[in-house]
Amino acid sequence: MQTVFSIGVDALAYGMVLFVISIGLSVTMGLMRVVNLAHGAFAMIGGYIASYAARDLGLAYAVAVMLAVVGTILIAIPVERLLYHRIYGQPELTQVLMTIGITFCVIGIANYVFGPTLKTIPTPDSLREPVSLGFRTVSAHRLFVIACGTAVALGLWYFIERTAFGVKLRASVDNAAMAAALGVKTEVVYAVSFAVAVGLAAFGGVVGAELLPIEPYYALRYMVTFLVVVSVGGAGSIPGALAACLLLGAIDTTGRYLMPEFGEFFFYLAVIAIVWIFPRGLAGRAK
Amino acid sequence: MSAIFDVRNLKRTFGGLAVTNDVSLSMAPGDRVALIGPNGAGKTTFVNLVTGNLLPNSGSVALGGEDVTRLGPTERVRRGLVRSFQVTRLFSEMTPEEHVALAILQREGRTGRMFASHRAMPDVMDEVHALLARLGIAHLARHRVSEIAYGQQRLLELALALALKPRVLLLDEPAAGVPQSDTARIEQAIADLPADLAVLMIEHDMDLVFRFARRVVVLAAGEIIFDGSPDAVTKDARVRQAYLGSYADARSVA
Amino acid sequence: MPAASLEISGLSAGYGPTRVLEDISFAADAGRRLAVLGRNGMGKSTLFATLAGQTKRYGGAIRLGGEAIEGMGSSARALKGLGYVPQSRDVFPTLTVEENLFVGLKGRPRAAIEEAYQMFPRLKERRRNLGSQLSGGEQQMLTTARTILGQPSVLLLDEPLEGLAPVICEELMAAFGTLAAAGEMTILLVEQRIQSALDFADDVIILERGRIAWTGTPAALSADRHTVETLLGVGGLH
Amino acid sequence: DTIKVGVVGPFSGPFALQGKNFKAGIDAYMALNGNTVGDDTIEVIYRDIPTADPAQSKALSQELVVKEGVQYLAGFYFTPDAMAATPLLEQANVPMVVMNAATSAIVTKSPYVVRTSFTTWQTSTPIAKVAFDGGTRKVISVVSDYGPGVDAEAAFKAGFEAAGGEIVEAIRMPLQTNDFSPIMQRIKDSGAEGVFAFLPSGPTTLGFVKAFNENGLKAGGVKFFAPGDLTQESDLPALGEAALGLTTTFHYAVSHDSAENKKFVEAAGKAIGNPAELSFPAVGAYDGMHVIYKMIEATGGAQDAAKAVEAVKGLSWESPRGPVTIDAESRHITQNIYLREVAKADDGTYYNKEVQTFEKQGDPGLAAAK
Amino acid sequence: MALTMNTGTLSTARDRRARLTRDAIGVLVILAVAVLGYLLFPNNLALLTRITAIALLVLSLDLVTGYCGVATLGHAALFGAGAYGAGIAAAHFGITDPIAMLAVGVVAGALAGLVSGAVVLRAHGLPQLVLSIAIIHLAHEAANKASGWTGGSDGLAGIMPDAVFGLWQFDLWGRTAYVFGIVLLIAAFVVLRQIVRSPFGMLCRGIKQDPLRVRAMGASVHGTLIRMYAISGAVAGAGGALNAISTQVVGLDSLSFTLSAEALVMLVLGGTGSLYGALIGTLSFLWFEDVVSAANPFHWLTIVGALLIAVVLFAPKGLYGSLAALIERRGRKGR
Ligand SMILES: Nc1ncnc2c1ncn2[C@@H]1O[C@H](COP(=O)(O)OP(=O)(O)OP(=O)(O)O)[C@@H](O)[C@H]1O
Ligand SMILES: Nc1ncnc2c1ncn2[C@@H]1O[C@H](COP(=O)(O)OP(=O)(O)OP(=O)(O)O)[C@@H](O)[C@H]1O
Ligand SMILES: [Mg+2]
Ligand SMILES: [Mg+2]
Repeated sequence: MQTVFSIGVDALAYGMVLFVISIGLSVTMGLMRVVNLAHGAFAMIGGYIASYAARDLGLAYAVAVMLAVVGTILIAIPVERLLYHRIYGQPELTQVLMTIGITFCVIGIANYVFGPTLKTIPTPDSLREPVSLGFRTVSAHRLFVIACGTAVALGLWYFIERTAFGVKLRASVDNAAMAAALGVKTEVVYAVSFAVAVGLAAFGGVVGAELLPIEPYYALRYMVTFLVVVSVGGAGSIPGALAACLLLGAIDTTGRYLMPEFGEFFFYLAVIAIVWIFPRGLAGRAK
Repeated sequence: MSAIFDVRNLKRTFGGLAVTNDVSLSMAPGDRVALIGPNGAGKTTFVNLVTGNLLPNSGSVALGGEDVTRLGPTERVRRGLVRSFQVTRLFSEMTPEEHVALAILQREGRTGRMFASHRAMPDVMDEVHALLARLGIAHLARHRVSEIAYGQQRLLELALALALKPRVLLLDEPAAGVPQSDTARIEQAIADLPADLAVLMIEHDMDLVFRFARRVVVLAAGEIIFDGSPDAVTKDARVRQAYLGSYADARSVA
Repeated sequence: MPAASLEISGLSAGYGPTRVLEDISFAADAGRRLAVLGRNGMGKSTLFATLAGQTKRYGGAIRLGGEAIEGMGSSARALKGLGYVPQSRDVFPTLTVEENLFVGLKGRPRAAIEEAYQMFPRLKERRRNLGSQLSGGEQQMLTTARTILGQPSVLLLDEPLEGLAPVICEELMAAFGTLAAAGEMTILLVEQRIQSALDFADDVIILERGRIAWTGTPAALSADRHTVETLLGVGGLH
Repeated sequence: DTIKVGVVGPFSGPFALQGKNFKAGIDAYMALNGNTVGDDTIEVIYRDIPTADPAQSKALSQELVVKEGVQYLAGFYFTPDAMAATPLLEQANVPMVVMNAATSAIVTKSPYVVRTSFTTWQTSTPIAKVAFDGGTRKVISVVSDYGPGVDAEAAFKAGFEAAGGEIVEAIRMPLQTNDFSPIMQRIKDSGAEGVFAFLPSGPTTLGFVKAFNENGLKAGGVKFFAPGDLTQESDLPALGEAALGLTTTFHYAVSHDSAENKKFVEAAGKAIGNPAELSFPAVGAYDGMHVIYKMIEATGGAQDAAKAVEAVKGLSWESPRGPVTIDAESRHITQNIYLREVAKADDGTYYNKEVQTFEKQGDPGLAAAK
Repeated sequence: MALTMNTGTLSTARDRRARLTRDAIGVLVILAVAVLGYLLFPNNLALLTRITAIALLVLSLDLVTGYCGVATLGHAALFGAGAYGAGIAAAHFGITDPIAMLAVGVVAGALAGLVSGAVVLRAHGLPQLVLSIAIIHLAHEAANKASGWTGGSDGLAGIMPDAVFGLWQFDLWGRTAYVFGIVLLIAAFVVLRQIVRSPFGMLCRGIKQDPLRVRAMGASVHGTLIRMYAISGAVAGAGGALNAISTQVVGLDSLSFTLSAEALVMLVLGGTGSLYGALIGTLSFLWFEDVVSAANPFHWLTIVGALLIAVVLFAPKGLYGSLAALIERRGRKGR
């Protein structure tokens, strides 16, 4: 029984890490309809900034996180203006080509500037202490991530479903020309949404760095993981993404506990089973 | 004559709302039926249920005496039940010629062929061009559909349905978006159809409806409220109030 | 916003390399009702799309209430008071009816959505449905209502009656008439049913292969059998 | 004349760090020993294979031989890449010097293969003895599920069971594992006193070691044994505190205390740019170059693979890692294996501190395969 | 009526001639490029053969993605099936005749195509992409586990193909392999040209654009796509077999996500929905990669990334697609 609880805690924590890192991709892919394979690249940029701020400059963790989010957005804005701007509404495969290209470039630059080694983001002592749950201990950092995930999920859901901006965003995505003809400044809407998505990516990259450490190849290494959880959830749906992350996190964790040698099989068979039952993803937005 | 098309007690709800509520309708070969009714009455839904694109909650559909309720849409098409779409659904990157050729080849079970080209099949090409000419779009045969005006796309939509040589033809607003000058072509094309074909047409253009129909069925809020002759329908108070408005007056006078 | 005038001079436009409109010039004074007629594929929709800023413009000027707008983007034109109801019924499929209408508000208070429901009670019944789930006619209602909510000073209607029940058509045309008569909007209308268009309009222009082939009043057009036959391909008007 | 050496390795992609070390080792050797042998100038040509890709390896090797006209093939970080190129050697009359790939069988694929790195068997066997001698009797083995992992598991098992210990469980986990908590739970539940681990160097190592600490295994007294890939120097800054006290066996530590090594570390550190990135593939490459220079000397620059290989059989020299010999029969390197412990230096950095030496270790893997 | 019939027959005859000429030109161009490659890079035939094998994979991907609109990042599963099929036949069953190995590869690829088609076609869009990713990972993992058959991560070695027709031995320079590959590629090209233009191919293009419409014409979407998937598998399998025969080793990379993704990148680079696009995409990507990675083995990835971005910016329909559009536009203006 204790083991079951223990696995449950691990599963929840892992699922939340996945959620925090990939939810930004759900925004770009589901709402802006851009297959943004460079999502991991932005998460990685965030990680590098945080690492530099906290480790090399010795700034506080919270400040480093802020800097990472803001810095990544600042880097992303010209990229959006120059490159992403051109692929909105283009066929998905064209977007794949462009965003893979961006990823390659970011990897190359990171490798050149920071070298190929792992970069850590020192966490404050308070997050490093183990916290006792009675039947076991977990690191405070895991609890912190769970809290972050919950906060992000709620905030983002409100932003998209309940605010005027959210409505305009979804309208622009459905039909940019028509939205513009109704007076929606689609360019601004897109730029802001992109900034939000990239900010989330950076935040996720920093917060999740304990499990997915920052190194140049990060941008590609976890691309598939992000793509899978977002799509299984149903791109663009916050509850869907949350459900997918928790479910896949749980399956992955249990699979690895029960039969580590078949861990991959477990995970991907589960993915096939889920998509088989929900061909549009757990909460696919109607097209 | 026995019914070639027989729908019984069809029912479908969307989240509690009964969009099609216990609708029964049958047609004999040669019937020309107009299905009219207010917007959102459930006409398109009815067509979707009949063709198998939507599943009914209950009720049955029979074609030429055979129960097809359990069959998928493609099976029904192969049995001669063909529809056109209210909003054109065409292959935007293909030409009208290819569209019609594909329909003809499909009708003849030749789409499985891998080592031939439809352009090398004179019989197919002749039929394609004859049909396009009949609808007045032969000059566009090799243009991409995305480049031709909406009204012409509507004509192609009709051509596709005709190319399948149906036994029962369901037309969902075939003239919507077609200019008055070209509605004549549509009317003519429908008039030229084989006499033993049963045609059901949904249309809001009453001039067209009354020139076409020998029987009018009125659907309102998911139920059939009238089924009878074109003359009788203009006199029906419910239909006038719910749907026809002053058109009924104009028509009665005329 | 009170009605504004619309002047167009020397406009030519098209899609990428394909030129569709050539040298179009006309004017609609504030509060006037103008019908744009023409056969299939003659460029009526392209004209409206060009006015709304959605095609490629090669030359010419567009003035809205005296102000040149041809250099502006689509949304800027809308905010200047240009309302556009396209032929293809571009509802936002993943938004609910109410959200669709919300987008059209252009910053007016949310409560104004009720105006749309008054115009089309049917929409109120379906307010929580997604745009993609509406029937054809309901989509048409939604597109029209959405644009009118923004209180445009010039309204472009591309076949607004398509797919609507006869009763609704009557009510709608009457409503447009009232709006124009009250000086609230200048209305440009494309309509396939020529008689309805003529009953409604103050002036008529006819397009032929992307050029203006005829201008005049409805009465003059009704009297001109030859023009009706050659340019509109219809045997006569009743 | 110019003699060309073609080096195949991962110079971009996820293993770029290891490729960088190849280059650093080669550059260091040429900086210290000049780029000429006799009248011949040595030119190194690099070809990139980011991840294991035997077909590409074969194509590139062929290109190097046929088009670039290289007289020596070298490098090879991954076993399949090395294996794929071996069929070329005889026909092309070219020796291959393997600078990393660590599966025992490679040297048997062609008589023209010489290896200057190590095998997983070679580095994993001594740790079994260390574990047993330290009083651990029950060990759980946890390895990544791919060739080297399986080798490591087999080597440890053979050594540990021969000594009289018991492997309570052997877990193979997917290469792509991000969260090791469930594995740690397994280790806990197995009741083992110690864990033997093998993972490819890089991000997973970090996750594994952190999970080991965070899940209370270290605090709970579970012993940790691994070959040195797990604590390679370039990962230590990231591992930091978490790695402190981990014991591993390996053929080379950057901290190795010898004049030869000081010289090497200085030169290689300069070549790589950031000395913290220096790690074991560099020494494999450095010694590989030594072997190639000797071969060129022996053949006088002529292309004669048989003679070249013959010349280095039994060759002994003082490597930065300590005394080494090319075994005449297997053509694999015989070397010292060191037991090391991760320690903190005075300047706050972490390093592998050598605490025990197992001298003149051959490759037990070849014997086991027979 | 009689008039239209006449013009119909006339135009079909003219069409046919035009088509045949165009196909002949296509084959000649491939042949010319192949000969040119042989003459210009006689020392680099291994690379050219590899390009040929990958070109078959990309062609096969084009069949499902470009012509049927099926999004997949798992197409290497079909390629790998062909490679392992041919490799295992040679290494474990002594089937070392290259033609027989090729046949085994084709069949294995077609079977793999059927299986992955059955799974992938369950969903659309992103979920479909995810299914394909799951397939390639499962296949990769299975091959890794079955190391007794596949050699696991060490790769499957010991493949020694006989001489082709007992006449041409596979040599160090890779001449035989190259010629073998080019002949295979041209054969595949000719067959595929027929298929994509046939009624069947037209149906597939229709499905890509609007499956609902196709159903309304009475055609079976699923059945058609499955068939195309099997054909695609056969072509990819041939590519895999060619790879196994020419390199005499099969690695797990031939069943990898990376290879699948690269194939997709090459296809989009060249332009989807056209066989020429697939060929041009493969050739230019691999050639460019080879040149830049030889010039700078350490930072070439950045340059490739920049190339991809540039293509999207300046040739959004892919290299061939954009070229074709340009020519069409020129032609129109001229008219
Ligand atoms: N998937 C759905 N979910 C919820 N409601 C739906 C759905 N599909 C259709 N409806 C509703 O069912 C009603 C009937 O729609 P239908 O399209 O059949 O009308 P119609 O009679 O064809 O109208 P029109 O003449 O305007 O085309 C509409 O009110 C529509 O909103
Ligand atoms: N997206 C497009 N790309 C290229 N050409 C187009 C495009 N849309 C329309 N056209 C062409 O522009 C011309 C005018 O089309 P338009 O839609 O403006 O006609 P219309 O007068 O509105 O016709 P309808 O009465 O059928 O709606 C047509 O010849 C059409 O082929
Ligand atoms: Mg309808
Ligand atoms: Mg129009």
